[in-house]
Amino acid sequence: MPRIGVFICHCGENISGTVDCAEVAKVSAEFPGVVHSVDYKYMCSDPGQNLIKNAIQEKKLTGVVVAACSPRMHEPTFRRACAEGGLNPFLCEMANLREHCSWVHEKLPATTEKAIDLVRIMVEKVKRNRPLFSINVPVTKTALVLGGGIAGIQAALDIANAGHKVIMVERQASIGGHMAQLSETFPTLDCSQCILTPRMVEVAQHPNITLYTYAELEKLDGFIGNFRAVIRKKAKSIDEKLCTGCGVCFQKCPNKKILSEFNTHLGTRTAIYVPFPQAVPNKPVIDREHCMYFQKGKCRICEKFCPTKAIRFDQQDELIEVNVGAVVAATGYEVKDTDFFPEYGYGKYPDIITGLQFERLASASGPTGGVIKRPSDGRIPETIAFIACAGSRDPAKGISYCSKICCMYTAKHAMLYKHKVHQGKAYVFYMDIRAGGKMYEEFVRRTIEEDEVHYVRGRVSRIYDRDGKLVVRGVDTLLNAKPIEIEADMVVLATAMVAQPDAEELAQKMKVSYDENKFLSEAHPKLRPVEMNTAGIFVAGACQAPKDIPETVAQASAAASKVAGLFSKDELSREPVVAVVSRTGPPEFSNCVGCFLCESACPYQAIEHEEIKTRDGKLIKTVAKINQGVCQGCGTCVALCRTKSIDLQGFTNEQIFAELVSL
Amino acid sequence: MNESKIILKKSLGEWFNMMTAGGYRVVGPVGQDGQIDFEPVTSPDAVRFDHVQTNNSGKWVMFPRYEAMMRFRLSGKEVQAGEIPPQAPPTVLFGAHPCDAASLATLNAVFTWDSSDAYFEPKLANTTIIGLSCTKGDSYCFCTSVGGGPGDTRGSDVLLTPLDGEKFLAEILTEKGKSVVGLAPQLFSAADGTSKEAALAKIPARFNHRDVTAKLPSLFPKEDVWKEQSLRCLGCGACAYVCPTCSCFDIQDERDRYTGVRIRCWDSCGFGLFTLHASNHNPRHKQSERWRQRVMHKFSYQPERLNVLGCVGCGRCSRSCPVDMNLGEHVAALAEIKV
Amino acid sequence: MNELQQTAKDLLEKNAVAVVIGYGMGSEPSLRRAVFVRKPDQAPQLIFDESCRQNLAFYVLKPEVKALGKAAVVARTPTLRTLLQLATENQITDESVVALPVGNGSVQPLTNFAAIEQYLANVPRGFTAQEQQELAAIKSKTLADRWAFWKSELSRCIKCYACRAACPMCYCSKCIVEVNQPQWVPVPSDMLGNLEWNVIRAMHLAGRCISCGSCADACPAHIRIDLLNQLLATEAMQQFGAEPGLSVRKDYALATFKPTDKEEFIR
Amino acid sequence: MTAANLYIPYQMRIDKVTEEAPGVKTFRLGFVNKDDEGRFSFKAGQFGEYSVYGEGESTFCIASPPTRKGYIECTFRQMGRVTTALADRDEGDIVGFRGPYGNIFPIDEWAGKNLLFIAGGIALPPMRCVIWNCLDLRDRYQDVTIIYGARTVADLVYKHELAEWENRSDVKLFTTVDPGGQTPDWKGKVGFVPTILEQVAPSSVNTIAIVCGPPIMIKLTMPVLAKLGFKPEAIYTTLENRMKCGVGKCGRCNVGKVYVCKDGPVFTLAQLNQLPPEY
Amino acid sequence: MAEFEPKVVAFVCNWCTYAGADLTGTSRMKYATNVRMIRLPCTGRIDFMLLLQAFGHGADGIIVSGCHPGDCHYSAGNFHARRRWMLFRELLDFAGIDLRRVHFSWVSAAEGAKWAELVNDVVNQVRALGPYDEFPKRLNRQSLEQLCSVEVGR
Repeated sequence: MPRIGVFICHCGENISGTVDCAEVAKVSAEFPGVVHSVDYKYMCSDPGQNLIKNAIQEKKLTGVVVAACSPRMHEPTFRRACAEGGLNPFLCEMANLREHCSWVHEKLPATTEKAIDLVRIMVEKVKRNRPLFSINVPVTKTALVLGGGIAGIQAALDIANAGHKVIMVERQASIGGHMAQLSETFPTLDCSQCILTPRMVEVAQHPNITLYTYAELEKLDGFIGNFRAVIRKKAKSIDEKLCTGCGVCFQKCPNKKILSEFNTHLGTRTAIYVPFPQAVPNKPVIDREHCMYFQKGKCRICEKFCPTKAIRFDQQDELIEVNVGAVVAATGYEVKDTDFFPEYGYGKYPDIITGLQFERLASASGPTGGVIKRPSDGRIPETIAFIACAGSRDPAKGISYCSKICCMYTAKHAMLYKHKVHQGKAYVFYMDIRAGGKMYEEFVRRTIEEDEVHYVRGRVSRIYDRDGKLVVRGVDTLLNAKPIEIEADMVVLATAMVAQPDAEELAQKMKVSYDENKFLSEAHPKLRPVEMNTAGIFVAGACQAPKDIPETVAQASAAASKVAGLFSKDELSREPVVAVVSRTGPPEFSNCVGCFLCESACPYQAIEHEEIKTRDGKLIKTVAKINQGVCQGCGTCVALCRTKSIDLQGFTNEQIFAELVSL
Repeated sequence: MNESKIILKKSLGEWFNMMTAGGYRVVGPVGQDGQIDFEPVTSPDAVRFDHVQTNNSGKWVMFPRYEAMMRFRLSGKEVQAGEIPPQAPPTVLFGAHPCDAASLATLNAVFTWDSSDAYFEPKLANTTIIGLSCTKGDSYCFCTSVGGGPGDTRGSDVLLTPLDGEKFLAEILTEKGKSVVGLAPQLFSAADGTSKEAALAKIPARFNHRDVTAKLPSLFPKEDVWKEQSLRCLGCGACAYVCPTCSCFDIQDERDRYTGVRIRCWDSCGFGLFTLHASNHNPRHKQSERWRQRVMHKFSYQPERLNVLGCVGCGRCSRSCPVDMNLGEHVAALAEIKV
Repeated sequence: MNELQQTAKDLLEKNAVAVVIGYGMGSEPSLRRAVFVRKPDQAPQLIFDESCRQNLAFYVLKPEVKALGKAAVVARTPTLRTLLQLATENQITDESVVALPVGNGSVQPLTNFAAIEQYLANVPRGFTAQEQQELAAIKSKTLADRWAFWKSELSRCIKCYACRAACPMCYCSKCIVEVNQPQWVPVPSDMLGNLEWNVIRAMHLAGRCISCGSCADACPAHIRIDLLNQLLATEAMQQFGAEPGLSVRKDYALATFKPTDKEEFIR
Repeated sequence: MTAANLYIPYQMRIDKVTEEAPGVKTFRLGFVNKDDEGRFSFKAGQFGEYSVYGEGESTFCIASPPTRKGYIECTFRQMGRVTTALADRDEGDIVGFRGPYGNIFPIDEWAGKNLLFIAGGIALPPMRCVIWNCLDLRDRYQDVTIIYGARTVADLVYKHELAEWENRSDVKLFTTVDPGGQTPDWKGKVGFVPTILEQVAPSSVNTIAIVCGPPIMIKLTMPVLAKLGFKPEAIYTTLENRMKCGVGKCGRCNVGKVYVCKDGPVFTLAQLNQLPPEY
Repeated sequence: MAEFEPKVVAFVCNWCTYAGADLTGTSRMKYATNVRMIRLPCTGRIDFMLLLQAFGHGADGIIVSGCHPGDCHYSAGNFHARRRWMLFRELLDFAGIDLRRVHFSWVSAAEGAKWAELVNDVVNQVRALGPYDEFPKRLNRQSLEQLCSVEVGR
């Protein structure tokens, strides 16, 4: 029989005021298995804890029940006391006589009876406790940062500056992301590239950062501290070591009419190209889909002119395997294109553009050198209508959320236009103006009041062409819902910010969850905003939800500090309240039948497949195995397991069952 | 003994009443078509005569599905424990067909082998069997192959044979039988000499059980035979649980907080875990081995060790089998194998 | 030879499979039993008609049958669905079994899961009007009558586990009733043991049961346990859109959720 | 236990608990009711049903010799529900015992012969009973040789008694552990039991061999014994089939027509050779 | 004769309802003494079999409570639990088990008052229903002597 000690705390008068503690101790002493039962004024005091420690040794206790306050209050205290007394701390349980009994009931016999029951329940539980030991997991102190936009750059630099290795993977030929495309940034109107490019260079030159551009995550396995990532380095068709970035190749490339992605299709590039002049790394790649040699088998002009003979037409994609301890997902966003809107002509009017395209038009390094020109005829528009909430906050379009940045950048666009085209007329159609943020509201007011941009509160129902003008029809809801019609030369849609088209695929690769809009889900919306539900994977920037640059940077730094925190120890120590799969001898080896229905129920993807093989390697069966580094101990799998092959340490079936039997 | 009398069908109700008044619990075949079972008879009218066979056998009267044998209470380090005395109310098992009556010999042989079973014996001693000869059978019946017959008297204390729709020939076979008849002697009249044979069902013999018993030891190693027969066997316990002679059991403790009982309940050799060792080794790992055990046990081991056949040919196992494992057919097939 | 027999014969002749699991004549004219045809000339043993009810997918997992080699299984719609559900539960691998679909026209061997999925897409499913009526009849009883009904039904349960044995989805090597640390389900076939066993079994099959009815067919006490499964299958379908066994996608209704799941019963 | 009801166990108090190896314990049990003790007797080789009230019964041999009166001992490994509950019992706790059941080692017939005991792992307990029985009647027998092996040093049970036998001049003890199972200070042999048996090569002349161990050990030991000249009639072993009743009724333990609980658990190899391979 | 006092078993998650009940205590709100809590990490851990066991071991009523949707400490345990309960309730109802004896609730760590109210409501409701004698029990724990009247199965 186990040897259980019961320690009843009076908590001053807090418990003993309504519960007859002496009686509880007396009755508890009679429970089978209880060899020691005392009550004391303050169990959490030093003398109280000494009572426990001494009894553990004198009575050779195999389990301790402290009947006192809530375990959420003092469980660590008493578990530590037990450990100091020489008992495994997980052989200590608490019965909550204060919050759940003495404080909520009157001084009645039934209250003492309940206290006795609570003690008995815990005595029966603790009889079935088994010693547990904290779980240690080694940590590989290298972080993988997915995405080289401002979020990834900030996170990478912070982690690298904290002294840890970083591997950054960027899908495009250059890092920089969307921020590199922006003209000026609100609310300060400082030049986006001016503040970004030094950071890009810092990334490239940082001794702790390994940069893979034109690369994507192929596969991610493992768990916190011990991920194994496979990175696909797409063939750039050049030898990066030899290439000096001189630029002769793209000057000579005959295919010059390819629409530039960086310039949002408003400008052109060559087949061998760098996305933009300040690209990092500033070395070209060959776009094989447009390269004449790859398409037609003839050309090789770049190869001929390359002074360092760096062109490699036969280059293959390369798979690189790396071990990392943490992952920061900073894969960014996309914006909806103009063809998403039937009421605005499904993108058939070239002068209806997106906000991002406007950024390129307004950018000094853009296709028009910063002059606002109509894409159709290059004329400077005299009237521009800006339409906020193009797609956002529109459940009918499947996007019910607010894209958050549009109010601000639309104000910025209108202001920039007015600064460049003083006599021009700017109209902004909006639903609400959301300008929460430092100096944001002031910025919008300046746009309206100083730059005389016309703000019209109402939806635009239709845009159509009338003699070369774009007729914008809507309703001004502030003027008694008066219909309004504007003839504009250009319309800028603040199209919704959406998840990357392959966000779902990426989330599945990383085994993290994502929401209905395909944005990655943080572990907790309030308290764990940069962690993901898979331990060791963090999130930064707009891949989690629409956000502006300051927020993105803040989140990136937060993620980086989480990573640095994780990397501050060589080993991760965890409470052993985790699930375990029971094993038996041959021929079954485990009662687990390998149905893996638990797999999809696990919120942490902690369930792995374990193959049981004969000595000569023949597969006998595949059973579930819990990755104890990942498991958080919720027990959802335990409830789901039909054969009860999975159990949760600390809350085992035997323990809970015993509690019920003792009711 | 062996005195024959006549009782009219319409008098049976009165007889039941006298038995109840005499302190007997009367158990007989009651229920709806397709669901006729031996249960305490609450009204004589409810008793069925027209069925071939009940779903379950009446063995529960002597060997219940579950039965508590010991009770105990834990307090501190002490255990208060005591026997739960066997409950053996005087019972009349009415309407048992000759196969069922014959099964008592098998059960008795198991439960009294060397040591006596405190729970079975008093129940058997306190049970009076009023058998009922079979006037019809079905293709599953094979009593005549295992030494029985539709009018076999073995095991019955009184055997009733319906002579026509109205009257029964009552063969009074034992002292116990005499006592229950003695409860209402006025209901019985002298036999008129009509033979019961004409009324009995014709059950063709399918095999000779002595030959089977003699042959089985040499069939044991023929794995293929057993494997082939049992390929479709699901490994459930239906056959064993409806069988009137199957007596394998399990002993288990059921407990509440500090009290508990030790229970004996039915078990079946068809279950995969029946013989599983704690070490996970299982002497009868395959279903074919368990099927062989079932057949060997009934037709070889019990005859050899206990001098009784473990099968009475009632056919219940085959009627209840979800996958049509037909014992009569398979044993007949075994009998055909040349060794 | 009919099409089924011919198909089976061809498969065996081509050594595409080692055994064809099908239905043959049983010991009574009205009875069918599983047969395991291993030689082409035995193919005429195979029959299929309305009396062939057993879900033969069970045998695909039975070790003794597995040992015979690759199997083709004569499959009614529920059997096909069972095969797919077994696939989602990692119990059988693709192309490890050939299904011979019967009851809906041509017997075209389905050699992989994709083919079964495709086949099932065009087969009517759902409960028959009669089945729905039976369920509704019990639902319309008062609470006390439902309790009385099940108490009477379950009192006949002798815990022979024929329901479990006949169910191809009950493939656990150690069933919950055999788990004894703790002893979840009381061993005796008393009221509590029977109630717990049947309720637990129904829950363990919820979202997985493909409603073949084999459990009720197998019950020697003729307990309508299939109604418990039918209820949960209907609910899982209505509440979660769960239709097990139509694809190999892992979409077990109780291992997933929607934030919008109904919860008016939760206070 | 009432004489009439064999299913009611004796109440036994745990007088002593010995940790033999990881998960293996020995209990010394004394009768709570002294009348029971007076009625009770057993012989080497017999077994019983040990129970924890509320958890059920489990079958083990009686591991102490009948020559030591006043108590019985059992040694068990914690495996399932009952043994786990047993392992949780402490000195002073009450458990149940019913028995003795089964046949016996015919030690009287062995008088004047050499005895060779061969055991592996947790199978020493059934043999310990007969070893002590014979040692307590030492002058009736000639040479006594014991070969005992376990997987690792930690897995050897009855370590203190092994030391005692080691020191006796009238017992030849060879302890061995599987390769890799030895500790740096291990002084015994290293190797599997059959190998050690071959090395020790005891004479089969006028010798009885008693073998207990896991199936694989038995399987490999028998040919060695045959090579050494042992006749099947001179080789004894015990079977440990699953049982519930212990008295030939519950239907589990039969090997063919032989019931281990009644006809066994002690068998000669000659007898085993007659049985189907269902154990 | 004293009024029947029901036994109500509450299965609660550690992070929300257990903490909420702690808050009830800290706020000194009173409620009925009839409830006994089983603390589990998450509602996802609450096996439906535990509910059956509670009835089998003498509970007259059951409360199951955890974090509100979206608040789960383990992000989704309560969502999984909700699905399970949804089906389990239907099954219980179908089997004739009175759902007024089984209550599901979300009680957050901030809802001390809700917890007190919930317990009182359930206790009153179950008290009105009376003891759940019709649910079969594991054993009759009243007295050792009564154990011998354990039913014998046919």
